[in-house]
Amino acid sequence: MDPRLVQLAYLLSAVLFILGLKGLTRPRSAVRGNLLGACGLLVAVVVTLFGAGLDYRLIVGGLVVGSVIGAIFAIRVQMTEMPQLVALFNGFGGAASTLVAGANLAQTETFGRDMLVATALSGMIGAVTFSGSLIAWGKLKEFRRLDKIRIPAQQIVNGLLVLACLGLTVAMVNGDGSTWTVVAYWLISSLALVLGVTLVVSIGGADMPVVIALLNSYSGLAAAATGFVLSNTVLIISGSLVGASGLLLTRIMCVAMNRSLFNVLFGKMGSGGSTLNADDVYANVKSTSAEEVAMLLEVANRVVIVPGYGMAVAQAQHAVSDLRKQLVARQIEVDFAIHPVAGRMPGHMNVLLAEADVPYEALREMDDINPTMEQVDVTIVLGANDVVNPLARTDPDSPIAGMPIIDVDRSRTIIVVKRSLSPGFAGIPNPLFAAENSLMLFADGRQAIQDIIGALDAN
Amino acid sequence: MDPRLVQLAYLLSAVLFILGLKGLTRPRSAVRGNLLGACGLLVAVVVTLFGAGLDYRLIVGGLVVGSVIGAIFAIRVQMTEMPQLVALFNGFGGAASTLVAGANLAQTETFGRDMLVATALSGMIGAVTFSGSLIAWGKLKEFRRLDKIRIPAQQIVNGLLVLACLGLTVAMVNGDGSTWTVVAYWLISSLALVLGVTLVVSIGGADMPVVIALLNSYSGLAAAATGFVLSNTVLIISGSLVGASGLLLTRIMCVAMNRSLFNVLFGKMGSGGSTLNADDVYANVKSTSAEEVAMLLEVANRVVIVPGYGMAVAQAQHAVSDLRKQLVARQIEVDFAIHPVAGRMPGHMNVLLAEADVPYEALREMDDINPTMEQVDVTIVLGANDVVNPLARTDPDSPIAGMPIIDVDRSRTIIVVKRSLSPGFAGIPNPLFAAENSLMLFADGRQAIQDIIGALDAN
Amino acid sequence: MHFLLADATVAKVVEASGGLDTTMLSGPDTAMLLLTIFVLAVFIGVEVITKIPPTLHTPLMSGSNAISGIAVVGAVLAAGTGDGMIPKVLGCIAVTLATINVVGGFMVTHRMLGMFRRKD
Amino acid sequence: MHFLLADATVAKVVEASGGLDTTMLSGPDTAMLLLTIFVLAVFIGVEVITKIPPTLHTPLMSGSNAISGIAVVGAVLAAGTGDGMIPKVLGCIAVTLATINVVGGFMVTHRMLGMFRRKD
Ligand SMILES: NC(=O)c1ccc[n+]([C@@H]2O[C@H](COP(=O)([O-])OP(=O)(O)OC[C@H]3O[C@@H](n4cnc5c(N)ncnc54)[C@H](OP(=O)(O)O)[C@@H]3O)[C@@H](O)[C@H]2O)c1
Ligand SMILES: NC(=O)c1ccc[n+]([C@@H]2O[C@H](COP(=O)([O-])OP(=O)(O)OC[C@H]3O[C@@H](n4cnc5c(N)ncnc54)[C@H](OP(=O)(O)O)[C@@H]3O)[C@@H](O)[C@H]2O)c1
Repeated sequence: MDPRLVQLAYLLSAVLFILGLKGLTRPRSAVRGNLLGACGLLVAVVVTLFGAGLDYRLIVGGLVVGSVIGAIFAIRVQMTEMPQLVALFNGFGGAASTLVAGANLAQTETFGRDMLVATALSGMIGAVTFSGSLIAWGKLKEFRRLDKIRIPAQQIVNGLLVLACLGLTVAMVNGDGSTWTVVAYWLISSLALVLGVTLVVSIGGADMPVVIALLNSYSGLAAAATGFVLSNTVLIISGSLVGASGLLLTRIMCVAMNRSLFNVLFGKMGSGGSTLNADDVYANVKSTSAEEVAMLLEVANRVVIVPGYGMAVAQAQHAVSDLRKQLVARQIEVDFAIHPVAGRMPGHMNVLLAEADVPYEALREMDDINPTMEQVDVTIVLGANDVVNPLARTDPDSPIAGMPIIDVDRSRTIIVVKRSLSPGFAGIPNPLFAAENSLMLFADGRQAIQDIIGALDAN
Repeated sequence: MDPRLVQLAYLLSAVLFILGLKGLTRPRSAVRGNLLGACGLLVAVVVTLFGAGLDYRLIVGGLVVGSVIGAIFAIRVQMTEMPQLVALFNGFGGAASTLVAGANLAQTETFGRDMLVATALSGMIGAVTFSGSLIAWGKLKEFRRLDKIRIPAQQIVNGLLVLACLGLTVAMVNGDGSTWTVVAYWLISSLALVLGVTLVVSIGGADMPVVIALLNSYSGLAAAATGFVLSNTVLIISGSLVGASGLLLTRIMCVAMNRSLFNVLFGKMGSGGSTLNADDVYANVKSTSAEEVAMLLEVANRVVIVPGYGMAVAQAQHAVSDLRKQLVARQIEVDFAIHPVAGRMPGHMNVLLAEADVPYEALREMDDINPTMEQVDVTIVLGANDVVNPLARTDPDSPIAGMPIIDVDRSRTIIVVKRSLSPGFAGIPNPLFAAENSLMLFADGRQAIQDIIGALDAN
Repeated sequence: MHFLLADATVAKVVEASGGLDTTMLSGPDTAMLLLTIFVLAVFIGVEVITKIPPTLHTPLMSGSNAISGIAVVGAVLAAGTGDGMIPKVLGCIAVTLATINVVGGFMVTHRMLGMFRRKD
Repeated sequence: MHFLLADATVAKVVEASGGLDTTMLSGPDTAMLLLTIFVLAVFIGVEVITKIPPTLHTPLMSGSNAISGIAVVGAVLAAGTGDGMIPKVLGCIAVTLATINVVGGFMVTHRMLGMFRRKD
């Protein structure tokens, strides 16, 4: 095939990726956007297959096996397990970049300096992405062993590993002899594998979404570096799109939690604000029953439901969608208030509720619904905790100080559905539970909502 | 200087252009954005000057003369003459692209095909931009002679010229011998000069803003083509930014007028809707005096001013700003309703009113103010006509049918300030002037507003 | 003489092929052009992605993750043209891993977005 | 042997220098890279400019008009390195015209934006 045609096809593929991302800017065009992106990838792969005289046996094997495995994952996964899946896929992408750069190095004799730098970067970033993503996956799967791993003098170890990688890169670029280059490359990649583990293993499980977005960005950068190695424009363009996307998501999450990225990666949470004693805070907690809640709901005009991580754990999205339908049938206005970092991924609640057929208009963003909370008769807090903790507003010493929250405490009556008084991710007590207008409904999220529906039906 | 450094500097310059345009997305950062763009250009020029062993005499001469002339234009121009100035500058930019491609051709012996195509395009687009812009400038300066020029069988002439240019390009790319190449190049450029004239000369004066935006886009494309000729990335990037900007502005104007670009460039206006007879429409026009208007204003709570092209002609922006201050001092709420194509450039009214110190908040967009027009006590239509013509809504045969308008006819009382009952650009009568709640104040715009202020002071 | 880089070619030649001296031409070399492409693509990424509403952030995460599987292009070349066992095997593993990323990523995003659409 | 374009170099050599055959390498040539840059820049232009509010459309028009004077870079090269009278004179005229465009364009935009700022 004419090399210019190949280049044009790569350009087309890059344009398709861009249009695909543009499609994701509106729910209406999102499905088409995703398909455009997939077409872009198809074009790039097909053109590459026909572009040169290749040995197809291994390729086709890899493509078929990969497709089958990928499809099985995609069909089987539960929506609550999306973060894990993204982490896993991400790691595979990173590993592929490392392997490609390594394979290229193994059979090339002369290298320019630019190229060697790009190769080293590709190996390093790809390997960090791979091992880091696997650890993140494990953490989200709640493998207990991982949480027990403690790296002594963690910051120093990380620093030394980074320095070693960079030093080896310099030595690799300036060295001569292709054996040394190859050895240095795999050394760098191995050290980077270790680095991925030491970086991620001591970050708290609830911060994994931030880590995953960051690793997503890395996997893009690794692909871009591989693009520099192969002088391949489509790798560079799509890699940098992914790099930008991951970084922006990371930033959005950090802003929504009012924490710096540095604090997420290296900080400890819950150190401040320990002066508050849970027993004192919870002295006046009132508990309630599903029947009482049903009675309150029946006479309400406007109800707001605030879902949180607990809704995902309890898989309560379908139940809560049914509850909404019941209430809407009784002419009650029902909205969902979605905090940007509720749950364990950005947009996590939206995906779950969309799965359960809640219409798009009923999902309202925090900034949009907060000014109207005073006119709400009943707020149901379903497995959310930190994102409704008024300490963020009132206690400047608390670890979540300054984090924007959903102002449920301003509504007339608050029903908090959770299993116990145990804290959320931030590990601090929540004065909301003891507020005068709060009632606790202690139960598993799904069960609680089903009981409320039952009680409504009974009346 | 190391060629890589030059390339990096060009990249920096391109980034500065992008950041500059990003700055223009908010009034707050717009000044800085413009300065960033200027810095980008400075970086590119300085790096080019130091990049190679150049003969500086001619360059410095050109730079100094050009800067002085440019500065004089920029300082002297009146804000009402912006469209003309942009047209003129635009033409110069296009001419420069043609000359550069020509100069490069004159001293290069061997050329690739890509390069020849780029050279021909650069010459052609640059020349069209040059002559088209000069004609647009002349039309806006209202040189009568230009309006008299009629091209017989205009569409065919244009078509033939385009075909000739393309044919010559093919011949030039495939020909051999550098003399023929050079001759062909200048032939193409000369034909393109003629094409620029025949394209623009028969377009109506009021459509010149669309033409200027389109030519602005062309001048960017010409620069980009020159960039391909010189393998210069900064020319390509900034050229395509300008190309996109011009095209988008063209589109915005066409949408706001509810006309296609084709109709603007080749269509005749005012052909439809000729059934309406001005005398019938204007049978019941009531006229008023400045004193009466002042009395109406004194008792109003909410006043809206709708400026149009007449405000620019009358230079009435300062007077109207004074009127607003007077009314605001009397606790009357005063807003300006800005139609997207009022005047003769997109954003024309905003610039004039900003010059006259009207605060940003008082300038409201059409879609924003239309739903509230029913609560307006007095609307002053100042030199606007087509943009407030209710026929756009009611008469599907009128040439402005479907164009969104400012719904002044829904306000309680309407004062229309203009010199006569003569029509606006679209050439059709305006039933608004004869509406029951309309009063005409026949006078020059500035004089009328000053009289109203005088009458207000007298009371 | 050319006073400018007068052709769309770059005169730096692989050292392996003999080190031809062509310093008279000094247009942008490929590495700088690729860097320019990288920077522009980052700008596009930032502009487009800041427009994506929070509702679609999870699909964005899995969708852009799928795009990062573009490394499959490099993997195909490695697996198909490698001479020697090592590059081929590395390439083949890379193809498999990258394909999982791509196919799985796009499919799961599609599934997720299907849920959003149902109510439109 | 390289199984991929293994260096940031392009092996197409100016015909004038002798027509070296290097078909074993087939990375992207400069023209294709420049085309890619063009397409990406158009995307950036569209994304950024659709965000500019109507109030700022006149400054946008004059500001982007000033940017199109970037042809001054080419003009400087032509005026400074041309051999023979014609290229030099053409270059010099081009420098003058493009400089008017640039300096006048940025200055008038600055003046206009100054009017907007006063009230902030
Ligand atoms: N979304 C993101 O992108 C993201 C990223 C990084 C960090 N984070 C962090 O994650 C947290 C999210 O806040 P959040 O309010 O959604 O969650 P949260 O503060 O972690 O609280 C979740 C609550 O759900 C309850 N729960 C767990 N399983 C339940 C079940 N089966 N039924 C009912 N309740 C159950 C738990 O209480 P019981 O055990 O008493 O039931 C817990 O208090 C924030 O601190 C945020 O900073 C989120
Ligand atoms: N802004 C853009 O970007 C743009 C682009 C392309 C086309 N256009 C077209 O331009 C038109 C703009 O509408 P418009 O309502 O602003 O203007 P218009 O419809 O052209 O009407 C202007 C009115 O101002 C009056 N006028 C002129 N000089 C005056 C003076 N010294 N004092 C008082 N009044 C004076 C004229 O009436 P008298 O002669 O009776 O005084 C005339 O009716 C639309 O048709 C639009 O499609 C605009």
